[in-house]
Parts: sequence; C-alpha cells; structure tokens
Amino acid sequence: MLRKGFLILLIVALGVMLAACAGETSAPAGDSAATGDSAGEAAGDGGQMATIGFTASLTGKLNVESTRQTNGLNLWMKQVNDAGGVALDGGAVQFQSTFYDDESNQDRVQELYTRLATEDGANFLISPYSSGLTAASSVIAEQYEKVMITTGAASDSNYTQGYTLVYQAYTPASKYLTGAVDMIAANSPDLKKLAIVHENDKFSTDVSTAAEEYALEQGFEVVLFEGYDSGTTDFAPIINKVEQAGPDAILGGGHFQDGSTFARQLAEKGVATEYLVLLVAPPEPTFAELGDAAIAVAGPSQWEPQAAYTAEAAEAGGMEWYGPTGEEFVSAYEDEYGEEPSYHAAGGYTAGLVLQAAIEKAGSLETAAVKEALDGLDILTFFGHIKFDTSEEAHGLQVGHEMVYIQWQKNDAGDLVKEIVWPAEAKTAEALHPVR
Amino acid sequence: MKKWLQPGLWIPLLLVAAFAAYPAITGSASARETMFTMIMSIGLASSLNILLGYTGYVSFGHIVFFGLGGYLGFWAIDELGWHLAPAVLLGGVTAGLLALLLGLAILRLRGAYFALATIGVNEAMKSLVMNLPFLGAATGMELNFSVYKSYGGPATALWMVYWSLAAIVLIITVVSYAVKKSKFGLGLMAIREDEDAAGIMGVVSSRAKTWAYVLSAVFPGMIGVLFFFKNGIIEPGSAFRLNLSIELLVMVMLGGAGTVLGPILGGAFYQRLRGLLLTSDLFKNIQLAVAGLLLLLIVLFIPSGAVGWLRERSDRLRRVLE
Amino acid sequence: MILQLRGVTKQFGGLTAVKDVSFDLAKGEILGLIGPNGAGKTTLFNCINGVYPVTKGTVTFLGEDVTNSPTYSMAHRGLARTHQIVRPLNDLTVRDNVIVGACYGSKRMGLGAAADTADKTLEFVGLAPRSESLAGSLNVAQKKRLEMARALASQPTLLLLDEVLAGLNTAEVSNMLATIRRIREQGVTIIMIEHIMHAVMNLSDRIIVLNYGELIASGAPDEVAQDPQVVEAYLGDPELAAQLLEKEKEEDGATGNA
Amino acid sequence: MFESILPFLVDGLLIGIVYGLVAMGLTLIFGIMNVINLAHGPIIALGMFGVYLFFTYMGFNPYFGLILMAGVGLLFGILIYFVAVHRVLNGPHLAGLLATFAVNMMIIGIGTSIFSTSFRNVDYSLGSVDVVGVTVTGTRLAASFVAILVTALLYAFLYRSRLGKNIRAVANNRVSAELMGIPSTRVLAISFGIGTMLAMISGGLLATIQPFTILSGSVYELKSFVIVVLGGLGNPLGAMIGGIILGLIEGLVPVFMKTTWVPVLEFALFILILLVRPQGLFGAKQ
Repeated sequence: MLRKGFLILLIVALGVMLAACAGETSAPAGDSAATGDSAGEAAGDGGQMATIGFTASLTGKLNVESTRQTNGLNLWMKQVNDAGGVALDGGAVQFQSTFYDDESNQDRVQELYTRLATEDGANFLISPYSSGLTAASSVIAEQYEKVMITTGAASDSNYTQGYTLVYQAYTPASKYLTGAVDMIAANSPDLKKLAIVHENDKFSTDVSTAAEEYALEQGFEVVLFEGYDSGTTDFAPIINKVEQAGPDAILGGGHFQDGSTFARQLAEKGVATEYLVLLVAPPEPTFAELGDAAIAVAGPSQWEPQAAYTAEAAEAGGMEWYGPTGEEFVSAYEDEYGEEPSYHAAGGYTAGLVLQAAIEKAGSLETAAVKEALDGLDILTFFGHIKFDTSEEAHGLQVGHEMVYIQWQKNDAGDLVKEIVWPAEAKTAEALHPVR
Repeated sequence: MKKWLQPGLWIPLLLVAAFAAYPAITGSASARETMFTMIMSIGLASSLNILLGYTGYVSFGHIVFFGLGGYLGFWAIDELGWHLAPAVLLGGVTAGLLALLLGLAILRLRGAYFALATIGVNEAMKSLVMNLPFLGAATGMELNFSVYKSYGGPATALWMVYWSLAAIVLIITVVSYAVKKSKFGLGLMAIREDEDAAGIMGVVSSRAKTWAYVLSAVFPGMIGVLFFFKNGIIEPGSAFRLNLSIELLVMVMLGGAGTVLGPILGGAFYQRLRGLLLTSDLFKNIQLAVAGLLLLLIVLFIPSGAVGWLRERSDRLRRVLE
Repeated sequence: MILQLRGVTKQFGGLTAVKDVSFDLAKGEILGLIGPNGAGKTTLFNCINGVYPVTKGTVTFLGEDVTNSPTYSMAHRGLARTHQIVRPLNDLTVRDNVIVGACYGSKRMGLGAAADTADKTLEFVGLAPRSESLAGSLNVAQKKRLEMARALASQPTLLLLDEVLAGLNTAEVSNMLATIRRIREQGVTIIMIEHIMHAVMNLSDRIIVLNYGELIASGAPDEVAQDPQVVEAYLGDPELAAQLLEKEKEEDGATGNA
Repeated sequence: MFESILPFLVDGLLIGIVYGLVAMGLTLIFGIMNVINLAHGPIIALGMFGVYLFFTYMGFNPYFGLILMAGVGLLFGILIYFVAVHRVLNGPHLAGLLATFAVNMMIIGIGTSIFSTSFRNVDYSLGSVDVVGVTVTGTRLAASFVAILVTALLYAFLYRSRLGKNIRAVANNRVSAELMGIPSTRVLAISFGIGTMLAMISGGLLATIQPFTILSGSVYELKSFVIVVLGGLGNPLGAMIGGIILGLIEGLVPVFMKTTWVPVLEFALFILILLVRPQGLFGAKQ
C-alpha cells in the first residue's frame, strides 16, 4: 500500500512538473519577445514605465502587414521615449513593449493576451493584425480591464459586442467602399450597373455587404454579388460571370494577393469596365508590379503619404491637432526602416499616438481615467480625424476617420504613380476612366 | 469492481488531474490559458484514439466534430440565448448525430479510402457552413461580451469553462479506459486487428465501428463549444482546421495508439515540444521540419509510440500501463 | 439435420468456383471435405459462413434459411471456423483472442464468463502457458491451436476446420487429432478440410469430394477412397494420390493417442 | 445559351487538363505501391518554386525550367522513397500515411523558413489567344498542351519501355514480379520518382498561370484526392478524366449558382463517389 501511495505521489509530481514546464515554454514568448525598448530602460529616474502589450504575426500568413504595423508602433514608442516620455502629475512616463508571435493563429491569441494582461503586467494593449485575431483578443482585454487600441482590425462587428475598453483606430469596414460608390455617382452619373466580387472572409464580406446596401440606396443596380474563397488563384469562372453580367463598374476584392491576381487576370482577359475599385491591394506599393494591368485600378486606403491633414484644417473643423505632420512621420519612418510607410505602418503609429493623447489628457495610467479620455477624444492627426462612438451599441467604433481613394495612373514620365482621386477635397488628380 | 482500482486507470486519471490542477495551485490565469490548450489537445487526442487506436480507422478529418459541435453550441448561446451547459450538450449531441449518419455511410470504406473520405467530410462541412447565413456564413459569429456577465463576470466564466473542460477530459479518460476494458472495446480491437476475422467470430463490426465513431465524436463536439465560447468568436477557418486534425494524429502516434495513457502523454509532449521549438532560436524557423523529422523517426522506428514501446519492454510495465 | 446445402453455386466473374453443391450434415457427424488444390473447398466454407454471398442455391442451418447471412450472424447462430492461413489478432494476448470468440459467439457471454471459458478452452487445447503472450508471437502450430481455441470458446454447434493440420510436424498432428476427437465427444458437429489423408480418413464419419467446384463423390471413407472418379481427380497430384491409396495400410495408425 | 456558357466551358476544360496532371503522380504511386502520398502537395509547391527560381534568378524559360524540374523531381522522389517509404511499405496503411505526412511537414517547414509564405509570380507571358471566340491566355493554353504531352509520354513509357512494363508488373503483383526476377525495390523507387516528377511538372505548369506560395500545394493535394477518387485510385488515365470533370465543375457550376458552392459540391461528389463507386467512375477493378 505504501508503495502504491508513493507511486501516486510520484505521478502527481511528474504531472505538475510537466505542466509547469509547459507553462513556461509553450508560449513562444520567453526570449523571442519582451524586447523592451532600450530607450525605455533608462527611465529609472523617478519616472514611471508603462508597458504596452500586443501580439504580432512574426510568422504565419499575415506576417507582412503585421510587421509593418509593429514597425509603426515601435517608431512611435521610440519618439515618445526620446522626447522624455509623457508628462503626468507623478512625473514623466515612458513606454516599453512586450509582444509575442501569434503565428496569425486564433488558437494562441487568447493565451498570449492573458499572459500579457496578467503576468507581464501590461498597462495597455494594442490589437493583433486582422479582425479575426482582434475579436479573440478583445474578450481578454475586456476581462482584465485593459484599454486596447485596435489597428488593422476594420470589421464593425467587433464593436457591437458590448466591449467598453476597445477602441478602433481604422475606419470601419462598412465605410471602405461607400466612398467608391459616391465617387462613381459624382464622376459618371449615367453609370448604374455595379458588380461586387469579394473574398469570402469576414472583413471583405462585411465591406461588400455594406457597399451593396449603400449602392442600392443610391439608386445603383447590383448586377452581380459574388464571393470567392480565400486563397483563390484562378479567377476564370468569376471573370466569366462578370463578363456575362456586363457591369459598368467592378467593386470588391479582399486582400493583397487575391486582389492583385484578380486585377491581373481581368486585364489578361481584356474585360472592359469603367471603374475597378479593389480593397487592400491597390494602395500597396508593390501593386505597381502588375504593370499596365494596374493602370486605373483604384482602391480605398486608410492613409496615404500625400494626405495633407494640417493643423489649420483641424482648427477649421473645430478639432484639436495632435502629433507630427504627415511629412514628419514619413521621413522619420523612412530613416528608421528604409522604406516608405504603408497605411498599416501609419495605423500602428497612430494606435500609439491615440494612446499617448488619451494618457496626456487623463494625466494618469489608470484604465478608468484613460477610458474617459478616449471617450472624449476628438483630434486630427497626420492619419486623419480620430473620434470614437460612445453609444452603448457600438462603443469604440471609429466615427471620425475617413478613407481616401487612390488610383494608379501613368505620369508624364511614363511611371506608375498613385494619385488620390477621392474625396474631392483631398484629391491630387482626376479619376481615370474607363479602365479598358 | 476491482478493475476500477487498476493502475491502468488511475495513472492516466491522476496525470490529467495534475495537469488540470496546476493553474489552480499557482492561481495564474496565464497558466490556465496554457493548460487549456494542452488539456484540450489531450481530450481531443484521447477521443480520436477510440477510433484510431482501438478500432484502427484513420480519421484525418476528425476536427469536423469539434467544428460542427462548436458551431451549433455557439449558435445556441448566441442566437437562442442558451446557457453554456445545455449548449455543450447540444454540441456533443450534434457531433454524435453527424458521426452516426456518417458512420452508417463512410465506415463501410476501409483503410486509405476511409481516411480520404474523412478529409472530404471536413472540407465539405467547412464549405457548407460558409454558405449558411444562419451560422454567419464566411464571417462567422461573435458573442456579445454581456454573455459572460451572466456567469458571474468574465473571470469566473473563463475559470468555469476551464474546469468544465478538465471535467470532460477526465470523463474521456475514464471512458477511454472503460471502453478498452469492456467487451465492446475488445470487439473494436478485434476489428482493428482483422475486421473480417472479427466478423467471423461474431463481432458485428458495422455496429461496433459506428458506436466507436459516435463515442469519439461526442466529446470533441462538447470541447468545441467550450473552446469557442471562451474565444468569443467562431469562424469556418478556425473551426474546421485540417491541420489541427492532423496534429491530433501525431499526438496519438507519439504517445502510443490504442493505449489510454498514450494520447495523454502524446498531447502533453507535443504541446510542450512545440513550445520548446518555437522559443528556441535555433529551431524557431524550422520547428515544423523538426516535428516532421521526429514523426518520421517514430513511424519508422517506434511505430507503437512511447507507451506502446514501454509496454513492449517488460511484462510488468504492460500490467501497469494501459 | 444441422446443415443442408442445396445447389450452392459461387461464381467469380466468369469463373465458377463452386458448382451446384448439395449435401446434408447430421448432428454429431464429422464430415471430411477433400479435393485437389483449387477445388473450391475453402470457397465452399466461405459460402456457408457468409464470407461470400452465393450466386445460387440455399444454405439451411439448424432449420433456418441462412443463405447470405452476414458472418457475424452465423457466428451467433453457433457456427465457428478456423482459417487455412491463420488469422490471429496479433496485438491482443492469446487469452483476449479467445475471449473475443467467447464474447461474440453463440452464447454471447459477458466478459467474466468469457474469461472463464477462455481459460478452460486454452487449457483444453494446451495453450494455457502462453495465455498472456501476444498472439503475434506464437509459432505456427500454436497459432493453429489458437484458432481452434477461439472457435471452441464460442461454444459452436458446427465447427468448420480449414486445414488445421497443415504445416504441423508429426507430434503436433497427433496432438491436434486427439483434440478434434475430444471436441466431437462434446457433441460438436465438424466439417474439416484436410490434405493429410490418413487423418481425414480416420476421423471422418463421411467424406465428400470436390473437384473443379463440383461434388464428385460422397460416402464412407473407404468407399470414397476407392471411387475411380476420386482417384482420377487426384492423379494430378501424385503425392495426394499415393496417400489416398496407402490409406488402407496406415489404418489405425494415429489412434490410441490421447 | 450555349454561346454564353462557352467561355466557362473552355476555361474549365483547360484548367481541368492541368488538374489531371496534378493528380496523376498521386494516383500512379497509389496504384503501384498502395501508398497515399501525403507529401504530394508540398512536392507540387516545390515544382512551382523550382520553375520560379530558375526563371527569376537564372533567366531560364519556364518551359525549359520544367524539364530541369522533371529531373530534380525524379531524384527527389527516389530519395523520399528510400528515406521514408521503403520501410513502411509492408506496414499498416497508417504508417505510409504518417511517413509521407512527416515528409510533408519537413518540406513545408524548411520551405517556409527559406521562402516565407508570401506569394510569388512567374512573370512570364505568352499573350492572349482567341479560342473559339473565347479569350484565353497563352500560358494557360500551353499548360494544357504540356499536360497532355506529358500524359502521352507517360503512357508510352509505361506500355512501350521495358522499365515501364516492369513497373506495371510490380503494380499488378509485387510478389510474382519478384519471382520473375524483377528487382522490385529498384522499380518501386523509380516509380515513386516518376510520381514525384509528375507532381513537380504539374506544379511548374501551375506556376506559369497562377501566383503561389510554399503552402499552395495543399490546395492541389485536396483537389487531387477528389480527382483520383473520381477517376479511380491507381488509374493515371482516370486521373486525367477526373481532372477534366473537376475543371468543368469549377468552370460551369458558377453559371448556375454562387461560386462558394463549388467546394461543397466537389466534396459532396467526392464522398458520394467513394460510397457508391469506390473504384471511381471509370476505375478498373483492383
């Protein structure tokens, strides 16, 4: 009996030990993460240190966009800390970050955010990239009462789930393509037939459904509304269907790859249309690699380097101007990373900026105070207008920020360049049409 | 009965209980999340083992039960306002029913044909759900945060989900042992060794296989509801993830197919190994390749897995380890 | 009558493996089923216990028409068989193998009763010392005994033995013969396919001969051995023919061995 | 009516022929050694990357790259055979599935760390051609043409050459082939090599018409399963027919319903065929 008792004890001990090991290591954190900003380490002179926690897709299918977003955030943190931090009543506060690799995988996000919120003692959270991952992390932020600024997470639905501490930096998905409808109505009032072809994922479906609804309200006829599976590389059947429907304009798309493939295959098949407006892909600089197939393709962007939001405009609109100008941001980013910032990078920077503004206004790192400050925030930044919905139904939803529409055009030298073609007050060129 | 006191049962039970209790001892929410993943893997692998290990049918798409059960339970909570408990039952029943229907059909297929069919079922179900508006189609569904409040706030809710999972996995362990030691289980193992000979000996293989399939499907269906309730969001891609399905196979093989203890050790070891490889600078980028190499070595040299290997070493171990 | 076959025919594509076979089997009888290789003996077994659906004809077992019943239902009705090429459940212990037979056989016992039966049966066939070994680790003779034990544990009314003596040495053969006799003493009816002539001639009450799927002779061992049609059928296989003719000489050679 | 579905038909047919070649390696290997090669997808992806690398970094014409990849594929397949397949050939079918899946994990793991998972394009164009009034890109037409050519060569090899006849003998009955003096291990290794070669060639062809990542192979692996079941496991010509059927389904179904229903129909058909006619629509019985 004694021997048996001993054996039981041994097995329990073994189990707990194994569990403990797992606890330590199965989060990919450990060494790969927790690279607190080096400038932040020096803030030992009575100042406070605030920790910002997030996950990023260092690996996995979303790693490109996610990395840019992280770059933007890190740039913001470096600038704040170099400037001595944010002045609060109890002295300046500086920032450090703790982050983990989420592998673009929903299974791990909750585990990692829980770790950030509890063990790592993060004061604030930033969302992962993409709406799906953000939805999973929002539950944790709310549960552990941490303010989370979301960026790269456009779906509206995440802000109608009763969260009170989650704030969206991006323009929500429902507004992505409504501007395109306005643009077509304004430029070519005779066109009535739209085809909406979208990737069958959460974000693109939300965008397209909202766009269809809006287009119908505006008196358009939607002759084709069709989804295609994520990862589609052969658009032949879809393109045949588009040709059969004979629309005046084609709206839709999804993410970079399917969008650019769709544009390429449309060109190869010589499909004629007045307007082609696609999500996500066109604003990416690499879209230009399509060559002639890129000409006249338009797309909504959260932000473009040319977008010139100014302190004057803020004053005119009755808003507070906050943060660097667009030019300052672009040059700082280029110095740091050697490439032009994409809107994902700007979004990452803005997430930090919004947090900074709220902390300054609150004069505290306390969740309740920062939440109150965020609720009342109404600022204009280089990224655009930032203001949040404070209603119970859609708390935290971005209501200030507007999309700009870019279009690839050939300049006089024959190079492909992005021009802003909508909204009217921001445009740098007239929209080119027809596409073919 | 005396057999309930056998080490073959209490060793795995204690091991699972020890894993489950670890976050409670430390009281750490982040340990809880880590262990959730591990215990979930153990539960799913043990369920799969009833079909794969005892009955000898390779299911590549077993995750379909996790996904479908999760979807139906989630829908009941979100749309019908059900409490978690009946929703978990609904998930289990749905998965069981699907297995029953499938069992009558595809279990007639043997070997590779069955394995292929299970992949087909998973993919078909995934594409089907993507076309069903009431399940949120491609966008999936999200839970309103207020749902957690009715369970005493989100913190309590998440601990409750964790303990429910632990309880279910303990039940799976008991069921797995009970099946192995029962007449039913003996019939399954006879089917695994030689289905035709088993039939000639009087084992009604079509019926036995179907019940094994149902049994191995019910628990993943229940676990699915818990997992997605905790996640607050469900999407076709995360519900019917073929990769996870195949990882489960690897876990069962690592630990030893057809043993009670094997899937438990396999699940724990696999998750731990993944963690180790992911954090190691050397292997971080090629962790999948290292895992693959390990799998290959096991398949080639220790096909009966860790527990099977130990059992082959000595008669004494064979009496202790099931 | 325990078993009645009427016009049983089995075709595989164009090939007729069993053609219009009819015979009756009385309770307690040992029926020898002989014939050259490829004569359709095993196929006939497969038709009787439901492994193959028959193309034509009927099989009646214990007064019920069981034509094309699934194998398991035949087992439940009290029919057990062994295989020419042994089919042990390799990864189960010898004892578990036999327990499967007992659990799912004619009595469909519970595990406890089945374990008792298994132990007794293993004792009976002389495998008790190996009962905890894995079935896959047995040698051929032991595997044959295991098949036998499995079949017996199901408490059959009718036992089909498919070449249980093949591949055994002389001592093992006489052991097995003794076992078969003792089974008969318990009132089990037996059909045995066998190539070792002296054994089948000695054990059987009656013999039927298949050639190219057709039943060409039926009767007492002596009659059959002298049937010119049978001798002719066996000419293709000189060794068997020799055995057939030498049968008289070896009479009683294996008796007295208990 | 016909006029309006003609473009759907032509596109479906052309891609279907390529699909046929995609599945041919899988079905060939299964037919000869009863192993479902779960490394099939990553091997297709390697074919894509091979052609891509030859084209992008060495400036080789993609169709010349294809020939090089055929050689690479043959050797690579023989290597996989000896490392992973040979030992499990006589084991339970689970062993074969898991061993090849382990190879799959290794290729994906190493491939991801080298190439990441971002998309690549073989930036090569043959312009557009008018086929019966439908605009078709040249690369697509060429891909179908090469697929048919490779199929024809495979059949010539299997039925005319000595080695091909040996392969068929081993496929038919390994034991009796060995008794006849055919070195079965060598034949099996070469067969696995040929199966791998076919997968690589098909990958290379796909690379000329579509963008891809190192993970793209898994999509075609799933399609291959459907195709081989349609055409009968183990039957290369059946794979071609199955591929064309799949291509036509993908091409024509969107005429009548939303494209998102295509995979539902595909996999439902797949399960249905497995249940009703496991030997495939045109399968020769084993």
